[in-house]
Amino acid sequence: MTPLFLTSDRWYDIRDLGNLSRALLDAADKILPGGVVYVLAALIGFVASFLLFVLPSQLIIGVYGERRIIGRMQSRLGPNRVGPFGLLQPIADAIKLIQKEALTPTQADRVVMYIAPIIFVMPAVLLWAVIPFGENMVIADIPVSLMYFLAVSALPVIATFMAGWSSNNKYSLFGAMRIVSMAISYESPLVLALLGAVVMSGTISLSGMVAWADEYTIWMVFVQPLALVIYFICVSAELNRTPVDIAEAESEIVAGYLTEYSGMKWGLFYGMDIGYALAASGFAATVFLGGWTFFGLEEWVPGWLIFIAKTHLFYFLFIWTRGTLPRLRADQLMAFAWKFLLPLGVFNLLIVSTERMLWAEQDYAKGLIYVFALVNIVLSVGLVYAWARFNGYRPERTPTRPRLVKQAGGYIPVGERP
Amino acid sequence: MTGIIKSEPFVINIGPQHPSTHGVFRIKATVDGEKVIDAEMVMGYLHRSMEKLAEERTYTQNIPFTDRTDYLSSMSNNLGYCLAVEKLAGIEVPPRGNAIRVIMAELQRLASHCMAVGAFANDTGAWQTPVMWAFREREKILDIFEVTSGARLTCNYMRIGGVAFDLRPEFEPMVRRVLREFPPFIDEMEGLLSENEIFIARTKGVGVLTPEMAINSSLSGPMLRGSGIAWDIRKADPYCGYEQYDFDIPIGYNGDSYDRFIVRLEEMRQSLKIIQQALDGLPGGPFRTEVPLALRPPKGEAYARIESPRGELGYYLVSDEGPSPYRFHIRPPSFINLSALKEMTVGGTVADAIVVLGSIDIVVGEIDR
Amino acid sequence: MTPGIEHFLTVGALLFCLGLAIALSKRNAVGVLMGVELMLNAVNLTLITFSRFTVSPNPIAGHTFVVFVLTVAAAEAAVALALAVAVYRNRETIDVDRLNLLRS
Amino acid sequence: MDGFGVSLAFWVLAAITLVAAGGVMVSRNLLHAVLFLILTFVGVAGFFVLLSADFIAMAQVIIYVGAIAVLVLFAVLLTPRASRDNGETRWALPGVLLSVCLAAIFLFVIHDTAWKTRDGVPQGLSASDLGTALLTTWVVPFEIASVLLTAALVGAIMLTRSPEEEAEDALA
Repeated sequence: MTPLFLTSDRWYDIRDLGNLSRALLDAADKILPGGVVYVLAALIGFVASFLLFVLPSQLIIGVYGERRIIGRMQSRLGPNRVGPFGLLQPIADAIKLIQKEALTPTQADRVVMYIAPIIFVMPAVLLWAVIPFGENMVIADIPVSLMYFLAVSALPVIATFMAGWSSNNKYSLFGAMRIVSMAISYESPLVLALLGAVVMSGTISLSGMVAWADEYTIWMVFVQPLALVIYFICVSAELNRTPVDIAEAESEIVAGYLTEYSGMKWGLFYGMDIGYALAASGFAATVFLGGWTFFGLEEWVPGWLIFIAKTHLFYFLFIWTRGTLPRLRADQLMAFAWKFLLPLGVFNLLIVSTERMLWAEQDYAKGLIYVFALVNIVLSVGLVYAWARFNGYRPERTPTRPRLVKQAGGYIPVGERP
Repeated sequence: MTGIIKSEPFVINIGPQHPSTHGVFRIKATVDGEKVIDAEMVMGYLHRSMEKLAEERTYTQNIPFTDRTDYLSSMSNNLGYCLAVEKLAGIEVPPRGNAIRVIMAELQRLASHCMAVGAFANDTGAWQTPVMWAFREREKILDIFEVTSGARLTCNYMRIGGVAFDLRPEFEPMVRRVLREFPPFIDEMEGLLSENEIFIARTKGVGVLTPEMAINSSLSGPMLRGSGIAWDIRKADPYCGYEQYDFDIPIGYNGDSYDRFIVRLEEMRQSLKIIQQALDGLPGGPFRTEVPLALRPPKGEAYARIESPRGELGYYLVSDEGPSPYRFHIRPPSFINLSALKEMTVGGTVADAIVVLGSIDIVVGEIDR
Repeated sequence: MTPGIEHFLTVGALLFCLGLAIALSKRNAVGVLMGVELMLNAVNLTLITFSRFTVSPNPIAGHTFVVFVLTVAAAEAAVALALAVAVYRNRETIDVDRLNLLRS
Repeated sequence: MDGFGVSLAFWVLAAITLVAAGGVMVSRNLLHAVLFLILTFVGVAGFFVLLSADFIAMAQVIIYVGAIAVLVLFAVLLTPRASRDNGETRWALPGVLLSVCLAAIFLFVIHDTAWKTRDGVPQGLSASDLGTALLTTWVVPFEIASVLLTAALVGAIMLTRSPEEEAEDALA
């Protein structure tokens, strides 16, 4: 029975912690009957992935990093009280949230309200199973990992709906309705954008995409810039981060579906939000930024270090938009998804499939991909601008400065407008 | 065939405890889906019956009241009240007093507009960033107020006949610093928001106020100027020597929340021009004419109005030769500007109602008095 | 012992019959639709089981058929729910018992 | 695909799916029924993974859990005053009896016939094979399915348009 873990001889293969878990499992296998060691391996895998990916990712990077960077954007310091440079702030938050009482409103649907955070947390850990960190450091290298990502990212929508519906509060109902309708309308452009990347690289498995990026030494983002833009907008809609956070729009519906949540239940939602954002940026780094390869640099620098750097580069985009952009209205969002993103995705798919046909005739010459990259970048910019103009986007019509009476020659009577 | 039953509307309470109602103020909105069908405003949570209390106190003791009505622009309130008493008692204010009053009123307009612009961006969703920038600049002005009058928010600096204390030596460099650092801030705010597609999408065409509706509901201030009517009391009925200063009045194009936003930004630039001119030509001499503490103005009434950051702030005083006013009435601009809220919110969504409320820039202390 | 073809088929059959029971017995139109969805799922499961276990030149046929069942199920669900909403708007009820306009 | 793990997974998934399906039948609150339905869909997706049809499993989760379940949730929300107590019609008893008999027949047939099964996992069950099959041998039904989807899309929109929207379009 070959052990479950594929360990490479590279010194930095962190996944196996120096073959510790393998030795442990081999020993356990001799003692325990039958295949119980499978269960043990699964248990260790789950706990390891939770500790390795989810816990540090949103605690240290998410809660602390995000609040600090946004603080700096708003010309204030951000957390620096707890621990050295405020690094223990996430832990302080967690402890504060744990000892806070988790209320349940009287008329609320008690069971569903209790289950909702659990179902919200579970996919956050599952998402990390398919993302390749290094050479062969991927927990579950299934051939359909891209679709697996889409499938698992449909679960938190159900969880947020359950939270919103069960807390029996008008604002929560608003939040629940909004998130459900928005997630649906942003699912189709997301699939179209990823389809563009799949058609170009020919595989729907993430490690296949990384291999493609390594083989043709070009990142998918240069070949498919439009796909990345659409992906970013759709994912920030799925995770409802600003500028698309209408589900828990603080200024409009108090805290949306999270209004009635308090204590660690709210903490789970808040923490896992950041976990999803990291998982989504990890996914984007793998598909669009070439995963753990960096044009050959991965021989010296460990692969997973490159991957984590790219993930946080992409995650910074989420923080940046959260810090600066205002929020769109719900109906504007729907119109934007159906009338702007979807047709753009279809055009993009059209372009990519013709390119793939041409590329296939030249039996996948390496040089041709760079030509396609240039063509695509120019084409994408042109496509977006043309499509925006077609949809009536006239920026010069909205003057950003008011008229001044003296310059406009004295008193301007009522009703006379430019 | 029974009638088509739409999803039945339900009433949702925006306020009194809500993150974006700028104070204790409540809108009972009847909502069908996301659309607002009917909005009913409930006020009075902050009513302190100032007008009745003022009748028991002497004229000078009433000055701190005026700080607390519109707590975001206390200097303008003091100015309005002192002008009314001076008109009632026929007191002359020395030129230095007038110049200091103009500088203080314009500084207060800058600080109040910072708050208005930041809070409005906050309502559209730009979470905290514009507010924090605006507050960073507003701090510099509050420091100036603290140096001159001893308090940051409720300054109680103006007296009948002039101002309480003369300007301290540190005043000049601090105001120069504000004059130097505010224009880049306004340009930065304009860059972040005015040209931002999402901000324009959220505020353009939201809460449109036609000029006729603005005039009929007697609005004033940025609300009126946003709809394209050039009416500013500093130009129409100049007080404290405003006619000497060269400044301009910005007016909007089609009276929506976006226009009110850019009008406020432009007003901040004009205020800087006024402060610059007033500071350069600051006359010497006394800063206050001596007025007896128990002032007994002759029988009669007086109404004085000024251009406060929110609109036309008026004080109506009736005297029966007693030490305290027989009748003390404040014409609050926010209260009257709010009357247009219903027409502007009905028809839009809940999110629009919040944006419109932000664009009106109300202060609840002034509404409930 | 490893699950053979009978195990998967029994689960499929049980699921189908449960779906049928739900479809027949529920009063709310949405409940009936849920029953139908369950039956379609059971059919999918059985198709995949046959595609996996039986000896056939191209076993992928089972998968293609399941893809078509998925699309039909999605289309049918959309239309059925639109119907339910439209009926609700006219009758203010979607109780299957009380929708008896055609009765004499 | 043999060994202890697979049979353990099979029995766990069978339990989850059938209990959840029972939950749809039994639960009093309609929304709980919908949540049980979602659990059933996930259980069936788990079966597909067991039967090495991983593309179909992912498609099932995306389409059923991602779209159809949410569609059902919307339908429940858009009918506020309809009865949400997941009650039974008068025909409940005969319906259940009929399905029990049907189940008996199915089970008898399953366990009576000697199925001629292959031993190993068949090759050619990957997503790319499905893709090639769909676009070569099965291309006609594939196109018909897309036409059907568009028809359903238009039909659903037409059914739920409110009179005001129709009035607006009449003016436009």
